[in-house]
Amino acid sequence: MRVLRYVGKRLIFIVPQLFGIILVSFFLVKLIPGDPAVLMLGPFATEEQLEKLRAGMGLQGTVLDQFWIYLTNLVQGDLGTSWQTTQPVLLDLFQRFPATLELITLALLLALVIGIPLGVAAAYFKRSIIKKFSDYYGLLAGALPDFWLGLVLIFFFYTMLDWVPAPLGRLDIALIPPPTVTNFLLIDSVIAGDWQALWSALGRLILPVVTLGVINAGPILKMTQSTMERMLESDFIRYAETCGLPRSVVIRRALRNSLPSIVTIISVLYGFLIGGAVLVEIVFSWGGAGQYAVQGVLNADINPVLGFVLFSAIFSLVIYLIVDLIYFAIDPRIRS
Amino acid sequence: MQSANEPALDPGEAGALGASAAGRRWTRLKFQLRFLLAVLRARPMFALGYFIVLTIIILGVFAPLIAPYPPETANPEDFLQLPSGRHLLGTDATGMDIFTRIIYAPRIDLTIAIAGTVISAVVGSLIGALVGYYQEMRGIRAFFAGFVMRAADVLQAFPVFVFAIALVAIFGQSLQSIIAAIAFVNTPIYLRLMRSQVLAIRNMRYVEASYVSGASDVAIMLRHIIPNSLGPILSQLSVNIGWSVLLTAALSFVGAGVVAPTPEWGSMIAVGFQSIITGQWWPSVFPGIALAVTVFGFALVGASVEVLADPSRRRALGGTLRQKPSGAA
Amino acid sequence: MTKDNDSGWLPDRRAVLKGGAALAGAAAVPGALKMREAQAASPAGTMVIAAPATPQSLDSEYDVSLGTFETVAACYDSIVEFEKIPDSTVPSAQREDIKDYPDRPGRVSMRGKLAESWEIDQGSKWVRFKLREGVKSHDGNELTADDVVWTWHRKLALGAIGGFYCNTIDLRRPEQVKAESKYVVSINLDNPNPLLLKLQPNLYNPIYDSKKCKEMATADDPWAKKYIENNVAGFGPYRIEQLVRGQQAVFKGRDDYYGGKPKMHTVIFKEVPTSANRAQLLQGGAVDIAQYLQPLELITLKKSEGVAIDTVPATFMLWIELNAKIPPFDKVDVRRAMNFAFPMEQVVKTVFQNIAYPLNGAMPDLYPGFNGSYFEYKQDFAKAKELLKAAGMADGFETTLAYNAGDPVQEPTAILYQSALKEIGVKLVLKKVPAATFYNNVSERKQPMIFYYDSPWCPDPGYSMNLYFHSKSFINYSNYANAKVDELIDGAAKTADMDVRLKNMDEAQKIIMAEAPWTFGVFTNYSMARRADIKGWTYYTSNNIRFQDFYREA
Amino acid sequence: MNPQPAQSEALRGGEQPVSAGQVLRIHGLSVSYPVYGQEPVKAIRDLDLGVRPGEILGLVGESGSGKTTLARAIMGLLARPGRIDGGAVNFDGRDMRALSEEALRAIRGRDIAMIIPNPRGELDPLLTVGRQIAAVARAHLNITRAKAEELALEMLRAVQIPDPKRRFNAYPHELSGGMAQRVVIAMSLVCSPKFIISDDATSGLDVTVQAQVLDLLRALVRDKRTAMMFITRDIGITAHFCDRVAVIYAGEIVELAPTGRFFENPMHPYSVMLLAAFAHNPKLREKWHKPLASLIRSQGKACEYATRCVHVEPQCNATHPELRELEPGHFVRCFVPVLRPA
Repeated sequence: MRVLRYVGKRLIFIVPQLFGIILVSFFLVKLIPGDPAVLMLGPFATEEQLEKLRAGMGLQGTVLDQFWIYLTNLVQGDLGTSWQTTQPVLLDLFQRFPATLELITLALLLALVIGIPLGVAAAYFKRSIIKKFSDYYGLLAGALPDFWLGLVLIFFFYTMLDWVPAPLGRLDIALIPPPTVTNFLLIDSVIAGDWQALWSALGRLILPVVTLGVINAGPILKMTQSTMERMLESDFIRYAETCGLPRSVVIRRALRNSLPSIVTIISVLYGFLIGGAVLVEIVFSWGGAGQYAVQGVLNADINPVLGFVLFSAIFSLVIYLIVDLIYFAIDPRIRS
Repeated sequence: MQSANEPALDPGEAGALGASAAGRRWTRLKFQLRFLLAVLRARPMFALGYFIVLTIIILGVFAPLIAPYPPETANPEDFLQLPSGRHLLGTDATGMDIFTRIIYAPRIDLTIAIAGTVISAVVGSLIGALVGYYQEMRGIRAFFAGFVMRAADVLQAFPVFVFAIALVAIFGQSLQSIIAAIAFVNTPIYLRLMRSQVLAIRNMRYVEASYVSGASDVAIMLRHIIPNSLGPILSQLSVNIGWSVLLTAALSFVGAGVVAPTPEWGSMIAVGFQSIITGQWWPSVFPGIALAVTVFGFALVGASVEVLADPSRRRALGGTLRQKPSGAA
Repeated sequence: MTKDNDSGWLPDRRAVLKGGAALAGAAAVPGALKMREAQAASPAGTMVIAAPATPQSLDSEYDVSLGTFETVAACYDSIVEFEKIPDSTVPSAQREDIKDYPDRPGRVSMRGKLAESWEIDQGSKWVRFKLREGVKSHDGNELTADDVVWTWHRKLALGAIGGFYCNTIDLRRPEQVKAESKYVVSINLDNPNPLLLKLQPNLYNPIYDSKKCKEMATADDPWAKKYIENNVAGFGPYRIEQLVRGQQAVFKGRDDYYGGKPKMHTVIFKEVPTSANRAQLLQGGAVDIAQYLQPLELITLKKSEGVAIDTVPATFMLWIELNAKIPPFDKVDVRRAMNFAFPMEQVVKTVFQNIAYPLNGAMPDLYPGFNGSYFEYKQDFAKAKELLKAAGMADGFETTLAYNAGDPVQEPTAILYQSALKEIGVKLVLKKVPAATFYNNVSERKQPMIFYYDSPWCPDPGYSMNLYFHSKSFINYSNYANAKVDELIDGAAKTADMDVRLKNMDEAQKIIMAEAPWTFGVFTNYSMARRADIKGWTYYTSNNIRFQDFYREA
Repeated sequence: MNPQPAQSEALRGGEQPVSAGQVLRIHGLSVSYPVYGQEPVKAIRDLDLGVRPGEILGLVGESGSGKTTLARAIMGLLARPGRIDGGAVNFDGRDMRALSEEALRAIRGRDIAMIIPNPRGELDPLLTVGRQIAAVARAHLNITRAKAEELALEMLRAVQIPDPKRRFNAYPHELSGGMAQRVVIAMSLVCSPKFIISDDATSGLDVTVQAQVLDLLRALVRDKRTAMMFITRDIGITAHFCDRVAVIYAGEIVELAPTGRFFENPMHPYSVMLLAAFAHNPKLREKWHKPLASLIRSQGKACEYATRCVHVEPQCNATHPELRELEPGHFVRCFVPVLRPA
């Protein structure tokens, strides 16, 4: 019950926030020069045809009218059509969002696997080589451009060593993708029992996941390290030490108390990466959501941009909600 | 904890050098220098950071004197040359010298990053200070402050990168619009930072005291609030400059940044990207290293500022430099 | 680096799976740890093509995007086609015989496709086609004269690209296209037109299955635009099995195609936007054909085993539009100066690796009537400066050159040009335009200078000159206007007398070359990059491939 | 002053700072904190102290006098960058300084327990108090989880927490300060340690609660004949609570005496000042208190207290005084002790 009230309180804020996001993004994207109608119909279109298309796309009247049209369509689940793919944006996003999510989820898992143990070790062994290493790692990971790291990895592991498949999207070109259920290739290929597709998808995930994982382990490492340091200095951990609790218990307690900060940084990274992974997506021809949005911006294709912003905002909000629930589960102080 | 560079805390030297103002200033300077050196010795990474940043800036400023070739002139005779004595880091597809272009690049990258970040810091801090100052009051100003915070929420909910590209697309592809885009996406960071600083400082007793004694809002802000919140802002600034360099490069990488053939690390990587698969790695690898080293340098400087601006951490670092051994008082 | 076909990769896979996910760092056994997928050769009847883009709209009335014409060529048939002859430079390749044959009807060497035979008026005022009987469309409808009539009526009604073609042959009224009987159709013009027959094989003139189209039409959309945009309704050898824009299109050969089922019964047309990636895929054997590769990649690939690269003379031309409506390009001297400053030799050598050669005329040099002797623009800065001075711009000026981000040769060419122009005091600002909106930028004609890469698809001098230089042409993107040139082109369009036409066009070329509405770039040739076992390639004047030509050598 | 006589060996008089029967014996312990580019700060210097089983030793001193450093040094938990320069810490026959970290861990909480102030901050906010007590028991007593929890519940009863079953599942933030303090006491006593260090343990509590907690603590300690070092800034508490009182100043014991004697005749000027401050006697305070001039240490060449002392004599500034036994069991580090006949 408490959980429901807790979640409900947060949900109340989501609607106005989403509205604000749609409002701002709509007017922002409207400012991007370029007439989608002209782009869609090509240079041979007559003015009459253009007018008709604009009307069909809800591009008539004042910007406010257009916004109203967009909103009414949105409520009906219609995000418009992309002139580039000539498909409904909703359909496009349903294909592309999972591609990005699959990538960044695995990348963040890798980042966690690198960042948390390293951060804990660096915080606990303050004078060790691990601490030095983590200090450098944290700074360097923040300094490396992810798209460049991707290129270098491609150069080494594909061009030179030929260990990994070509950086060309999510699946071997010659393979027929497993039937679409979730659009998460890993899941779909498991559902279909298509091990060849699963294998191919995994192989193609390695480099981009490593690229993003290695870089995003930086902030997670830093946050883990600093929070753990603070926790290890805290009174209750010192007291646990004076009580002679085993090292593993002490570390576990400190880590448990550090979890809220770590979860927060992960959620921030998660939200950021939906759009932030776009460069890596480009490098690996991933066909993800960020790429879709960037192409939209560059080509005055408004609906994909709006759809993407909306999707990622909703996604971020869902993530934050989950984070709140995690806090709720971890911390008894919030529960009461 | 008193700040470490207060000369009064160094009675031995201050006394020895006499009371003249110049002497005191000299003492203070000497003390600060020595403190800096001590800090740098204790944390050599900081020294590395300052060294990197200074080197990059010097290279950029004196690029015309250092660079062996013109930065934007194609030399088709020498295209895609491997690194050699003649071309230190090789040449790109149009035969431009990569070393030359790398040392010219900070001119653009740092200009954009520093200008964008400083603008965002100034604007963000000002708004943040106002919001923080008025938020807990009543009336229209508090309402407005709340509104600004909600607006910042909405802006920050945007995917940063897409937002930046959209801004560049709107304003057109020019230096100014890239700076504007970077300033825009960074502003909420400073807004929040400053606001939380102000909220903390505002409730301190000495500020309340000024308030009660009838000092004007402006005076309180100028005298107490802004000076006291500079440390975190400065530290954030340096880290942020590095981050903005990355963002600039990223914008160029997708084609929404600087215009070719302007030497800029990101666009150099983007151009070189084409040839990395056919084995010509140098046009994109070297600019990437330059970029990473620069951001690394700024991150180190940011870390040092963070430590130096925080009295307790500064003390931990520099130790009790202030506690000079001296004879019985 | 071994590019073996990894047939024994299954045991490896198990080994890797056992080794767990941490294999990125496992440097110990590099050979065994290949995560690459099996790049086994495609099955004999399957062909995989790496293309820069999948088709956008499939309606050739509106769309000119990459991939659309591969689709149109595979799924639709035209009424007639040019005869094929072996290419003179690459004997294994075929090409269209586009020469002028004064003694043949319509002066062309053609054969029937959907038509069995045809009759043409001496003066090219009318043509009558006898259609093949029993030809079935994708939807099983039989080809009749009505399909041809509907096709042309659609062009007239929609008035976009098809409208242009109607104009070109001066077809004005629907009743000019007439079903004489179930299998006989005629086109009757008011005036003689030399292009009446020559235009029929053009890819823009596919014949639609009118029955299906009428079924799909609605009151709002009487010409089935919606349907044709996403589906095919014609009589060609392939149908579309799948189209995921931005990813891939899959084509299947038709069993009931009147010409027999194509040998490549499955064609996968895959979008791979980066040319370097396409090259890599071809080299590894993952694809059979890689389209639009960069010169440097072609050179690299030539050394690869199992890859065949052939380059044949083609109609492709790369030039820069000098917008005559935007100063200072309204001045002929300035335009000429721009040409004298162009670093032709360097562009050909470094950007094109000598795969291209100078564009020394105003139309493809393969076409009848081409005259390359009017080209005088060898790089000469002194001359260029002199011309600028004459134009009153001795101090130079600043202007913008827009180029296509999607075409990797344009940026380096632009940079070389920029460096060269500095020599004559002209400051060139480069503007990178995303591939998707590039064509829009070209057609808007608002850029002072913009690259354009094109070829006229009808092997006729009059057609070609009209396209780019007639002041009323819709693709005269340089805004060039010269009354005399217009008159010469109009004259050539209204007569079937080839001698008069050639004379007219020669004079027009002379004027145009002197007035330089473009910065003349290069003929890029056409390079076909494919696996060595892929045979049957035919070069078309339209510079695209037709899947039905190919087969895999056992 | 009306010190209650404590039933302890110390009362017999003549107890030396360090002697054989003591469970904890600290001998010549020196601790310093290195400072960059300077002489290290000596936090504890050449300190001798011992506690007998069943004895409560009060350790009184102002902030920064080295009380907590001493406590942590005993447990081998000195915070960086502090280091032990010399001396011995002998606990129950074991040389604490020679033990490995793991061996120390086994002793902490098991044989030596510590009670620290700010009890709510001492407890892990994310775990129920019952589990935290049980965790200590399980860490040292090799018992099952169920058994440990049973023991924990028993301890909660022993520290007289009302409704212990419910409190067992309470989180620290749900407890009042006094209750949290009881929990901490329960936690430190759960393994029946031989020695307890209480570091300012009751300072955060209000007076009535403080009294209750102290009574409880004393009862429990007496019951099990546990030795205890009771560190406090509040000299008043020691009068009722401790068997002996040691006053620490600048890392040195300046006075050590049985509680009764100490309150009857404090001999060190600093002790007198502390008592004056405690007694709220303005006259005394004026007489004995001199404002703090400087914290600069004498480096062993003078009396550390000389700069603050109201009756300094030349030798105070020239020689470092030794701890002298001026009456049986009453040790003072002063050249000019305040003597009052017994």
